[in-house]
Amino acid sequence: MTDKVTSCLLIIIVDTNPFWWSRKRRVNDQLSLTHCMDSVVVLGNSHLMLAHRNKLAIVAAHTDQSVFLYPRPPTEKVNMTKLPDDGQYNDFRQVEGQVKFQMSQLIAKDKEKLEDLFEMEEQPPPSDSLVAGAMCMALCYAHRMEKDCPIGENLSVRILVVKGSEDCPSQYMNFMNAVFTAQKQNIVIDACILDTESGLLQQACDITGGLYLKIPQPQGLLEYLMWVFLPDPVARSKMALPPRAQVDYRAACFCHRHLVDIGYVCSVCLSIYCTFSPICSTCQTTFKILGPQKVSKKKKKV
Amino acid sequence: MSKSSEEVLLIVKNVKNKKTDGTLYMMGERMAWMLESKNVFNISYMYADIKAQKISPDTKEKVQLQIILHDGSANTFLFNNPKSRQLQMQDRESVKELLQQLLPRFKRKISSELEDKNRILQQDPESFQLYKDLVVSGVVTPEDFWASRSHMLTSANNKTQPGQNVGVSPAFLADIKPQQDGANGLKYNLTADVIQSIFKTYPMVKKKHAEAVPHLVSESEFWTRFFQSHYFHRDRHALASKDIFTECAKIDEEVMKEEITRNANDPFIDLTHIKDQGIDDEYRGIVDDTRTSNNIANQAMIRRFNQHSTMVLRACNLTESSCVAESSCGDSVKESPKRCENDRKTKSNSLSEFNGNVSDLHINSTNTVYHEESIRKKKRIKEKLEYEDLDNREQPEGVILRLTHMDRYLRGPTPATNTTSSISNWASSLGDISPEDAIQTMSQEILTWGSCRRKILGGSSALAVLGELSPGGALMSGTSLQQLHQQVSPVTREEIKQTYNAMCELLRHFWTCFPVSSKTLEDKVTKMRMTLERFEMSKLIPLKEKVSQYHYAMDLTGHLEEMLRAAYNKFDTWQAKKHARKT
Amino acid sequence: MVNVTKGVLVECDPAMKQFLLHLDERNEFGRKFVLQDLDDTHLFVSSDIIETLQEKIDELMDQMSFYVSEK
Amino acid sequence: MMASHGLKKLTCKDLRSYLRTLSHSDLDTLYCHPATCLAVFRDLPELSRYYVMRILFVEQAVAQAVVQQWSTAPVVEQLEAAAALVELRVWFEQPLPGGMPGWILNPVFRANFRTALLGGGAPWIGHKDLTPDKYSKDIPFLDKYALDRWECVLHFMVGSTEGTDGVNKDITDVLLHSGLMAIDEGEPSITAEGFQFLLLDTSSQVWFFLLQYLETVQSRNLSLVECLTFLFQLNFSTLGKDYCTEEMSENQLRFLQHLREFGLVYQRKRKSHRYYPTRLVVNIASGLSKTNIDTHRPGFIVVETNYRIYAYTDSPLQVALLALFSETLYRFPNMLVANLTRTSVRAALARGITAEQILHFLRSHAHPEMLKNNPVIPATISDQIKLWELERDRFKFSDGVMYNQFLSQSDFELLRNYAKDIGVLTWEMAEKRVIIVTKAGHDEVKKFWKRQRASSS
Repeated sequence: MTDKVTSCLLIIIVDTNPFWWSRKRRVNDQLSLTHCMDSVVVLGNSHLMLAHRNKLAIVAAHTDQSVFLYPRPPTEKVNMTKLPDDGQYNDFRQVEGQVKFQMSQLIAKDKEKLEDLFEMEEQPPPSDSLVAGAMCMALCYAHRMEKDCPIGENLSVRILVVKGSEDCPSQYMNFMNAVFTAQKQNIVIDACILDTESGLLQQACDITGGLYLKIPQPQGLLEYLMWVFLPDPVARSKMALPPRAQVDYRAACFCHRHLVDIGYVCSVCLSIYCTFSPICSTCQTTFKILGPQKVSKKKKKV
Repeated sequence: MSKSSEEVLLIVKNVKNKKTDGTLYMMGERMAWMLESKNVFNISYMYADIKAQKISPDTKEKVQLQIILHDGSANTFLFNNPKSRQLQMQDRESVKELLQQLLPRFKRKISSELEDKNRILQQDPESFQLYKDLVVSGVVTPEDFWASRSHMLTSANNKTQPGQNVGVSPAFLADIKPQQDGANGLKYNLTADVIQSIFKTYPMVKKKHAEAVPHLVSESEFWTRFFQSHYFHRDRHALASKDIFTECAKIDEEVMKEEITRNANDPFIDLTHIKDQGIDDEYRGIVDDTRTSNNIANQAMIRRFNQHSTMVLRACNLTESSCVAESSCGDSVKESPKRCENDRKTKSNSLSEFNGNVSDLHINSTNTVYHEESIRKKKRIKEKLEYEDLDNREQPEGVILRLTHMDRYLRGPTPATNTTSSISNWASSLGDISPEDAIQTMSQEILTWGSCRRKILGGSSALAVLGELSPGGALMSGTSLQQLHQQVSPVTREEIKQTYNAMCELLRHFWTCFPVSSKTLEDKVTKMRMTLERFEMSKLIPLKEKVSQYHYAMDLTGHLEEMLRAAYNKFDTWQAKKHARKT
Repeated sequence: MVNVTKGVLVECDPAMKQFLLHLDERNEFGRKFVLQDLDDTHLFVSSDIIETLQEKIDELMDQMSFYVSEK
Repeated sequence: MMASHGLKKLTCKDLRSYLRTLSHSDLDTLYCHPATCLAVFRDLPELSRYYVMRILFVEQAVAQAVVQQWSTAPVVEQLEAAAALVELRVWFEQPLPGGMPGWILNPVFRANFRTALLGGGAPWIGHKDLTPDKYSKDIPFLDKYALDRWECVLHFMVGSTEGTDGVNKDITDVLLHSGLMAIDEGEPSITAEGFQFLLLDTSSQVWFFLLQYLETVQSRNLSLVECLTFLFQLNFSTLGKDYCTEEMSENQLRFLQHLREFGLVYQRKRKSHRYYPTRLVVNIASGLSKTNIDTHRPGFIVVETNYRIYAYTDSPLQVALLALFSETLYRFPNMLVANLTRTSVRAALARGITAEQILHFLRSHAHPEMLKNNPVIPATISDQIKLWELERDRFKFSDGVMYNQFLSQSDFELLRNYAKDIGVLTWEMAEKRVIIVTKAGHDEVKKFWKRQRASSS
């Protein structure tokens, strides 16, 4: 008999990139940010509903920052959008209220920043979502919660990334570091993809043993979430769930960004090249070994 | 008698086999045994079939001879001459000697290679299946088949040799029990085992044996001398110089000294101060052992025992190669006195008789020897005193990686996406919306938020998703409640496995031809291509048709076909290139 | 003909059964109480002895046990 | 029912087995409130919960065959999950248009469950915004209040005079009804079950007590459904928050007063319009899990492998509880040292307390330092206590009548088969031709035998 009780922490990372969402709205997609947020909150509440020990955190991956939508730091005064008491369980209403308040704050801040920028006539901020940053924040939060866990209790953590915008290659290093950290901490990363397939998240899910799902019908988002991502990893063994996708682990060369099966790797900085070059263009290392001789020989023949 | 024409070399009566009396016949090509009352051979062995013979030891009451055949079976004959034991022994001796002469003549030179191949096929059902599939059906020539399995042959050979050296019994010399030969002499019985042991333990004897036998002395003369030598007599050191073992004795002495230097150089042990007494002796008041042994004979004997033990121990550590090195140590012995010198400083007493011919030359070298020793000593002390893991070693600072293309590096091996070729391309990610428009839309949306909470998920779309995610739905393709191995019958599975095996083997032959650097390879690759096509026709396509009858969810032969396609493509491109070069 | 006897069926481990037989043999309770030895783990005994039997067994267990804790 | 069952093991139902005893109409009425739906949902087996979540938004029946394919768990588990949902009327069978059997979620349950999750219904009773309380109470105060009240009940049970002032007839009634206490010489005194009850952890005690109380509500002219609804709502209330008594029915107000007695809610005055739920009632419905640790009160017991118990407590109640199964060695003002001995544990076992209950008590009150160990209680101790329990039942006695010395095998088989058929056979041995039948069955068998004799001769 084990004397330990297990509680489950679910951290949901939502891509709140306003540019991506507004473009979605422009093309009159059925999916809107508010609908997505609602679905995510309902999933979070469902997770809380499964057992009273379960815990929840929601992180927004924005363009220039990542923010905890719920819970807020205990030192902060609880700010929340007042919602009418309509029979919803009080705890759930609190989650929803806080998330809504923080979201409106986030967008309002964006608006201010944009105005400032125009006054100063500067470059606009980058338009990609900081998913890697949000993942790092989630990992830190998970670590703290694990430390705070009372004696005799176990905490199992998983992260769900709900993402719409495209992968941002510049976050590659941070992203992969976060993924391997998660793998080491036994944290499962799941991904729910709204639009374009994400190679990075595919790898992340594969490495940590999570589920990767690109949803075909955005308006049914909540049902997908409930169906696939509500069961925790232990319960998943009992459920029939979509199969693991085959992940393409092939690397792209640094020079042309083409996927290669076999390439040349710099022994100093591990950059990948599709053709041999005597000097690594990333770290300027020169290689004394000459490349394949055949080319020159052929030329002589010709 | 069917084979009465055969020449009967020897007939021994009163030979029991399986508790019945009979007569043993030794003939030109075989030995046979006939039951007492009958006139047909009950047992008949061709000499060629006999692997070895064994005789029971003399100490045993029954006088027996065992015949071991090549197939591993054996039969035992009991010599049962009723008159006397002496006669039984004689009977046995005669049969034994005759067999000894005959057997080598008939020793069939069985091709060991063929035997090995046979064994591999028997032991490895997979290979056997391949062999049946490929070689017997003529797809691959046996040579090709075995060529790719050469590693198996060699490893199989290695396997047959015992992995462990069998050691030598320390009492092997004492176990050679001499017998009175009636006259004024002793008779020693030397078996092949004992000789082997002697050679193993005393490589010098082996060397001498190789040198002297048979052109200088006969085999028996050699061993007679051996038993007269110091090896067998405690106080016989260096008899006459003419004896072949005199030199051995000298060399042995040197080896012994070398051994001492090698082993007794631990600076933490002072052998000179170690006394031959138990700990509790001191309590009984005996503090000093005043018994000094003056008997040189005793000392010599102890030394001989020690040396014998050393040699025995060393014999079991020796591998084949070091055995060779050991036997040639006679050459290296010349320099060994130098090292002995060093030893002499600490415990020269027992070796004092040795320094007669040590020249003063070596005194010069003692300094360096001392130096060496002190270094060794220091090292040893350091080893004892210092613990590596307690060392406070500073990590050397790593080399800083200097990057010129930082962004490229941080981006990692991610492929280029269609829309954003460079990082955070503002315009492309945004489409046709200006930033202020975008923010405006969003804040508008946030403002009107919260009104439609109950309509978050319609029943119809929920149902549609349910359809997609239930087994059989669009998103669940490839999963089924049953695992594949549960669906496919074992027979089919086995068949697919065999086809895979055979095909991989063929493909391996095909791919080993590349790069095609010679004419033979060129021929082979063309041949292999044809073989592959033949295989596809004769095996793969029938299998595919068969599997398709079961309607499995997965294409079980798809991968096989893919592999074939890849090989064909390679061949085609190679051929195209070849043609291009010619023209 | 059939013989009918009233009593109590005792089920226990073989060691305890042997102990009961021993008690019976030694006339510890002043009389025989085992009516029938059934098999390795079953006995049929007279019903009025049960109380005394239980006491006896408790006594035995007390004798067999030792203090596990120190005072 | 009470004193006569001296060795009965105290059985405590969990929420599901309790709800199972209710009628369908009661259940449907209960599901009218979101809080009940939540409580019921949390108590469902894991698989059932996922089933419910999957079809929550699907308005029509789903084929049973499809549902069966959702899970890869063993079939037994799937059947259990489906059965649990049927028992509690969360879903029921409805044929699909094609005639295939299907499951459909109970519409009442679906509507109110969705309300709990998403809102969009009527507000919960008493969840009205209140003006700030002048006498606002913080959580530590509420905890202390609740524990004091509850310990009063426990003290009353063990008959200690300490703080028994507030125990009124309602509580005595419940205790007597449940068999935890029995009238002895005109005064209620504790029974063996009572001792077992005392060894439970607090939340299990409260849950057990409430179940017993609910059995008596109808006799108090209260509506069971109303009380349960209110109880479940309390279950999901927030600790430290005040709630309003307006909108509550007469019955519920009376129920509230009872809860106040037990310390489950705090109400400053009887007529006060606000009440605070205490930790005893918050989350009570999930209070019966096996691995519960009293979270609001740190454990105080250290058990060492040398059978010694160190208890850092000054509560006479806890001391009395420990004394149930251990021998006290020393008493200090804030601490007690005791020994677990064979005699002391056997004494407890003789009272009907099981080894598991003793271990549960030690485990649930273990000192935080102890909790770091795995297992919490040293294996030697837990094993020994279990061995002491086992040693008590080395015998199994069963009254019976032995038939032996059958003349023929057929006679033996005839009688044996008859005894077996009427279910009175306790033991048989074909080789020796012996059968033993129960005392009750003896007459039947004898009659049968006589008939047989008569007919055959």
